[in-house]
Amino acid sequence: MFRLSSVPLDPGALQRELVEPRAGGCVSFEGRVRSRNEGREVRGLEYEAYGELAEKEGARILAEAREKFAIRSARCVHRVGRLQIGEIAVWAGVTAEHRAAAFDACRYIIDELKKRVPIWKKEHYASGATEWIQPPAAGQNHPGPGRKA
Amino acid sequence: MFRLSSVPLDPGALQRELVEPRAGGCVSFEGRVRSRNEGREVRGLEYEAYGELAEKEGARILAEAREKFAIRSARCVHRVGRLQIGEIAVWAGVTAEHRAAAFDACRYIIDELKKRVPIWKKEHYASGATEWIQPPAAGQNHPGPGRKA
Amino acid sequence: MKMPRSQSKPAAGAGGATPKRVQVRYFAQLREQAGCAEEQVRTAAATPAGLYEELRGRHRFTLPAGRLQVAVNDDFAQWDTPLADGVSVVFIPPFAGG
Amino acid sequence: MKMPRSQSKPAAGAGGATPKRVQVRYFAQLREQAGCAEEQVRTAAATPAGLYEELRGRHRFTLPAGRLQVAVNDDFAQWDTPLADGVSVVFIPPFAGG
Repeated sequence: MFRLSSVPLDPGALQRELVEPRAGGCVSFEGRVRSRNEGREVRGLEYEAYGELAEKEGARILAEAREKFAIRSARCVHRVGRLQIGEIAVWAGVTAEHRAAAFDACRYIIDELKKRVPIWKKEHYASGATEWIQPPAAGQNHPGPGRKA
Repeated sequence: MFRLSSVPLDPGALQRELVEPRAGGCVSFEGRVRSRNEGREVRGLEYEAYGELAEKEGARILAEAREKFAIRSARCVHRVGRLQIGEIAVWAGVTAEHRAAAFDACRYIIDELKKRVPIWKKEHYASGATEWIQPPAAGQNHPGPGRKA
Repeated sequence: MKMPRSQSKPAAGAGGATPKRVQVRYFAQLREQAGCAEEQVRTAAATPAGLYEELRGRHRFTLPAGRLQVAVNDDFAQWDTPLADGVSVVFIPPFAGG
Repeated sequence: MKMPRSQSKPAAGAGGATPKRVQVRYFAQLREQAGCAEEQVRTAAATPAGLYEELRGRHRFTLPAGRLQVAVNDDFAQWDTPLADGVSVVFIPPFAGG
């Protein structure tokens, strides 16, 4: 299940919802608002989603993960609205009988989410400036998939 | 930091301890006691650790993870004693500025833990039987690293 | 890709480019540049590509279509999909969520 | 690797195999088979390998040394490390924690 949330996420509660007796391993990813990005001091963020399409595309990604990997369940929640430093922006969790599948699927979900789900991020800087963050242009020499946490 | 715990683990609290303003991504792994293993119905588990060596080797693994991957912090806790179905047996969490390193390091830690840290697991079955679980013998044809969650 | 401006006004029957109403929603920098989150547009554009060029002229959007994706009726679509009357269209600027 | 049983008893001065005291701890199935978690052993064994064979005979351990690892003074050690007086030794049966 994929959803957007305008209220703070509770990773403990999200994870407990995934647990069931036959799932041995659970891998989760939490993305938090960082205090610095590309050398600029960040005060807070604003996430704006194209809700209808984000939810459709998010659901497609979770369905793909269930198809590609031997997992038991997967879910992902993304915040929208204003967020403070340290708040959780995105959470993804996967359970599986065996941990390798859980790691692979969780990573797949978050990687695809960033590429495919229309959610925009506006950074608010200590200077007062703001900026809609764009992904690095294709072909530009950037450090690869680990670039943005 | 690696440690053994004889009391139930609280993943929410463990994860909160890792959070700091510059860590954008946190990947965690939770291994829970499954109700079935290799077709047998499991009632509970008992973990026994060679504490002195387990803590040394666990600390070495975390140090290796910090050296190999661009992470900010890593910790891992393993339960000892009697556990019920669904209880968390092992928890590992890693924070990093970028998520790829967090995924790689978390997986490294849990894979190495299973290979190198002397902690024994005794399964208690519904039938009343018990068994010390052994890893698959080297060279035996088993489904690879994802075999045990 | 750019449609002549004259065709962007309702011009019934002109070469099959019958005018239609489409609902356009804007997000992020496009919303800020348009000054609104949503508008109903009467257009003779045959495709989302034509519609974007028309609206880009009107709202002075800074992003070229090549940096965007487009959704029609809340699903990803091709830029050269025929534009039907009554559809909703969203031009999706580059995103970097999460 | 197997030491003659006669050398497993203290036999001071026999070919330099002076008897020593080592503290042996047992875990998991070795603990159950030994019937104790710890014992002090007087041995003339020159290496952990020799000591294990001696104790395997005494406690009827089912696992061959090839399935085990060994720790001396709480760190992994080689089976052919010389065994010093006063060390602690742990024979580590196969584990599958987590």
